[in-house]
Amino acid sequence: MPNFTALREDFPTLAREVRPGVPLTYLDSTATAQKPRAVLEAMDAFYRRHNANIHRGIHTLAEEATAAYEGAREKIAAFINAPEAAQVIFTRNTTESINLVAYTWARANLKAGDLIVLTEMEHHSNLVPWQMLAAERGVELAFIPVTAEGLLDMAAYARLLEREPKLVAFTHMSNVLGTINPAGEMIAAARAAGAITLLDAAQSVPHLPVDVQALEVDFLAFSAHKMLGPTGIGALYGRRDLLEAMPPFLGGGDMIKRVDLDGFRANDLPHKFEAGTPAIAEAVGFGAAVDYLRAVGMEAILAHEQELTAYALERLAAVPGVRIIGPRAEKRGGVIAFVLEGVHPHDVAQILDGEGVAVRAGHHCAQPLHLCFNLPATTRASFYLYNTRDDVERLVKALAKVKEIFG
Amino acid sequence: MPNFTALREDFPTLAREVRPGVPLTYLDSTATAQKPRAVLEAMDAFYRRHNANIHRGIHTLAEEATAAYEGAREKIAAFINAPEAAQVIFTRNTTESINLVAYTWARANLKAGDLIVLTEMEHHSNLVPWQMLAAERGVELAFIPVTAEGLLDMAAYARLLEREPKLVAFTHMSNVLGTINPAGEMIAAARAAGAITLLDAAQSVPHLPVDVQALEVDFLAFSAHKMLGPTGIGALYGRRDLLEAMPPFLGGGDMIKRVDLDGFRANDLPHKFEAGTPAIAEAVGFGAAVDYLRAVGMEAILAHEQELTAYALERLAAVPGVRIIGPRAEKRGGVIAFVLEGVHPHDVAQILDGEGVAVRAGHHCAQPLHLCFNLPATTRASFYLYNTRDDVERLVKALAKVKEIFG
Amino acid sequence: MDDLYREMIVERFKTPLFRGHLEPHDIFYEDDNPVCGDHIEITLQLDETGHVRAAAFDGQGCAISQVAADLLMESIQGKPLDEVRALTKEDLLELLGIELGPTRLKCALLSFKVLKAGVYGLDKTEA
Amino acid sequence: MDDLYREMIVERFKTPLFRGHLEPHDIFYEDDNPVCGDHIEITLQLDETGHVRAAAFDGQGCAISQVAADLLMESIQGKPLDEVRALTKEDLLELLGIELGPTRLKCALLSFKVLKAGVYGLDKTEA
Ligand SMILES: Cc1ncc(COP(=O)(O)O)c(C=O)c1O
Ligand SMILES: Cc1ncc(COP(=O)(O)O)c(C=O)c1O
Repeated sequence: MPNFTALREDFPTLAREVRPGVPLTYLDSTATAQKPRAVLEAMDAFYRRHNANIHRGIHTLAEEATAAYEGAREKIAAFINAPEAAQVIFTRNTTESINLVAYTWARANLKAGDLIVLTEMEHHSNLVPWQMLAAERGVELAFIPVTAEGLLDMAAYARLLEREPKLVAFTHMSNVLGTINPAGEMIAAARAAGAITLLDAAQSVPHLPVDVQALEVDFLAFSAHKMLGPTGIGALYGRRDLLEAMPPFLGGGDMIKRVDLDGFRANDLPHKFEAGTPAIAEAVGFGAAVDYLRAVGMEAILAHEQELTAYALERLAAVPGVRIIGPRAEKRGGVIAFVLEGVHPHDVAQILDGEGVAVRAGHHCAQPLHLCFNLPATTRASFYLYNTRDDVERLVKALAKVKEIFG
Repeated sequence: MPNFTALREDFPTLAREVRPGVPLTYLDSTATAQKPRAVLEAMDAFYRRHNANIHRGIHTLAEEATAAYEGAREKIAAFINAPEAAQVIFTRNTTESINLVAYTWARANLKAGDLIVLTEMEHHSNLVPWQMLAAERGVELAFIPVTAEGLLDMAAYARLLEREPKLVAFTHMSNVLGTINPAGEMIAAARAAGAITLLDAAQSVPHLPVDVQALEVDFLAFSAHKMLGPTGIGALYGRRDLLEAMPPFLGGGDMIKRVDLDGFRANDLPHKFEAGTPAIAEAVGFGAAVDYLRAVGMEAILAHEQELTAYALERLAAVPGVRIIGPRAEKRGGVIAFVLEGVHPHDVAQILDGEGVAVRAGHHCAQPLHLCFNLPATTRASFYLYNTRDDVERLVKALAKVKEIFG
Repeated sequence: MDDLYREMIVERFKTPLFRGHLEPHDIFYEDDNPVCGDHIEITLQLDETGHVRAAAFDGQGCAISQVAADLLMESIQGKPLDEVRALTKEDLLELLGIELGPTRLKCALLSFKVLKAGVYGLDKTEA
Repeated sequence: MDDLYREMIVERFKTPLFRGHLEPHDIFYEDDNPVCGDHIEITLQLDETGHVRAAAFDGQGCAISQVAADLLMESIQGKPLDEVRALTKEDLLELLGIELGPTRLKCALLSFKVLKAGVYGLDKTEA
């Protein structure tokens, strides 16, 4: 088992004081993760030594930059066990990855009346692109309901599959409930019903082992910034035959093989979907983040977070007036959304911040889910590999302060 | 006049040796610029102290990160003299900025038979998105021809305007010929003809003063990485009324005001066009790059580059067998594309690299322009504020070596 | 934090002075901040000379949004409408007397937005 | 650099040994690298036993692409087609005897791609 307390030293931000005398307790990794020195140094070294535009460059820096960029792609492909690096497309973030599929695969393959199955627990990123498509094309959206415990209603899912949806797109792990959905099972069922599958892995790839071949998923979307990497880069994994058949998304440099005034011929994968100068240094940082996570081990990270979550659920449940939403510990990752009776989540978050405890308050880009639970907002604490029981204690202590103030 | 030789010290890469004993002569800034320490340090400091996701965060880091991100937008807006920061949308690069307009404004406003005027000197980024639109919608594309000298044929442009195009989109400065097009004049003429205008400012914003209000341009696209900033971020400036009337582009978090399962309401500018977690640290770096450029002064940078270009044109013209394409010094920025008789540009670039001189060889993402000049490829040397006459001398000396080898 | 949740604010949140719904009223407006579910409605009664005779707010949300509304209602009692229209964000923030980050600023200013819409809306019906 | 443009390469570029177009021929194929305009065509003559009797390339482009083609044609003279089909990229790079970055690799391998397409194309017409 890695020493999770010791690895805190690798994260400069965690050593900071929010204000003089008040150390930071960072419980907002679901929004974005802190970065280890190794990631920052990889990007800095890239800019200081190898910075150049990639592809087709003959000079030394251009070749080094290309090798660094494509090397990062290979690392990321290996991390999710993609058959080939060319099946990993670099995007800005999970959101762009999903929109890419909506603009290309979906617009080329879906027509009015076709059904897309989503869930009630989707992040807006895996909801709004499909709403836009529905409004434009008359595609129908249907939603797997969320139970009171915060799980997907599998019987309802089975009934939806009988309607032969063309696409089933859902989150691997909810960024509010923490629920880890049974992705393998759900994908197999979707495939059996003839549907293409897209997994929003923004919260799973950072926190648990994800193997696209074992899952047999068609598309998988995730973001570097949630997995110790930089902002400005994310990835879309796709099945090769689907990616090859899809029309290109953005047009421009690098995504073409040949252009004349009359038209163009699209490039091979993955370049076909990477128009213009990509996030080169960010890819290097993304690769370094994956190296870091691999070295610690995803199984170990998951175990650490689940242990911590179980502990936190227990400690929070003991605070009078706290109501936690989402399933019991075994079914969730390190995300805990809750409400404190009589105090608005904004006020909770603000007072916690006064104690150095960084949490989110709001609908966490999952407004429909909050509507299901009839809550306009929740306060959310979330964990990553660098969090410890001390952080949980500081959260509980700060909540006592909230109760004291609001008495 | 700033001391351009002294400011080389600010750029760590410029001090590097390509291989032992061979210092780097970087003449590829048109592809991407080197970064000053101030930019790298701004991003590093952000990650080490303030890293958090932005918008709607209540905790200290989230508020600091939001202020840093929005502060960068203000700097960039001021740099191009945009009336309001909200008119500057962050994108990945120039290419995405142009595609954004093609997917939203153009698809909402253009129909089969409508005319778009481009030029023969466009970068693929300002060509392929319109070809995709043409193929999808039956919009027609027409091209302002390039003269043998490498200038736009203004008489032909006037004739094209008589056909009442809906959009005129062109590059402010060619990345091959170096030609600085008379943008103000061309935009005024387009407006008089009732067309919307888009300026590809990928090469102009980095190298000369650009004022969107003076130009009265409707859309302006540029990339941070070409102006001392990081990869992974670019910008689109747009006229407020146009941006407001445009449908959103990517759907997801942050670009919405309210979402339920049935639909969403788009957010205000600029957030409407920024779905998902944006390139936050990159925005901070972009802001620092703009600070650096302002401190040196864009007038001074332009003067320095034009002086250097005039010198280089003279020195290169004296090398037997060199043929330079593009206009005379007064009409161009710091880009010189050439061919050397009897030696393929790839071989030229490769031998120059052996001497530490980094140039590009190929069609520089402007294949149609190369077809006009009946050249499959050229070698391109390009300058930025940190280049000096010494760099030109090293280029000329390395070309002598090429001739020696190919005898 | 202690700054933000000064006793006054928490007290005022627990026992607001101008919470309610005036019936009849001359001005009504409501709006919300969908992000956090804050909701504010205001009702105003005017006298013959166009002064605010009575003002009340109702709604739910965080302490900042509710207390800001309460303080705002207090501050306009007896004021001529012109003066209410001339109120600035800064006036409201001064009433609160605390420093706010951008997210909380939206909470604080919700009642201000609602009041402004209300008093300018009246203009329209008058015209 | 000096490595890359060893005398042999430049000499061979200037005076190729297998440049030409065979007429008649049993195999013909051509392709190009649009990025840099390199173009290669090859023509092969076979004997009755399916061995390469004569091979020639034509085209234009950078020294690396042209010399690679020339060396490749040389190397297959007299070889049975099966052996030509079994050629690997590594074989060609060994002939060149230089280290290449990814961009130049494409130049070097153009003739290899053309040759492979040609000899496998023949299969199709036979079948
Ligand atoms: C004139 C011009 N337009 C567009 C681009 C594309 O820029 P980016 O690759 O940053 O999207 C470039 C850069 O190569 C350029 O020079
Ligand atoms: C489940 C889920 N999906 C999608 C996203 C969107 O990620 P990004 O903002 O990086 O595009 C998030 C992040 O907030 C998330 O938690």
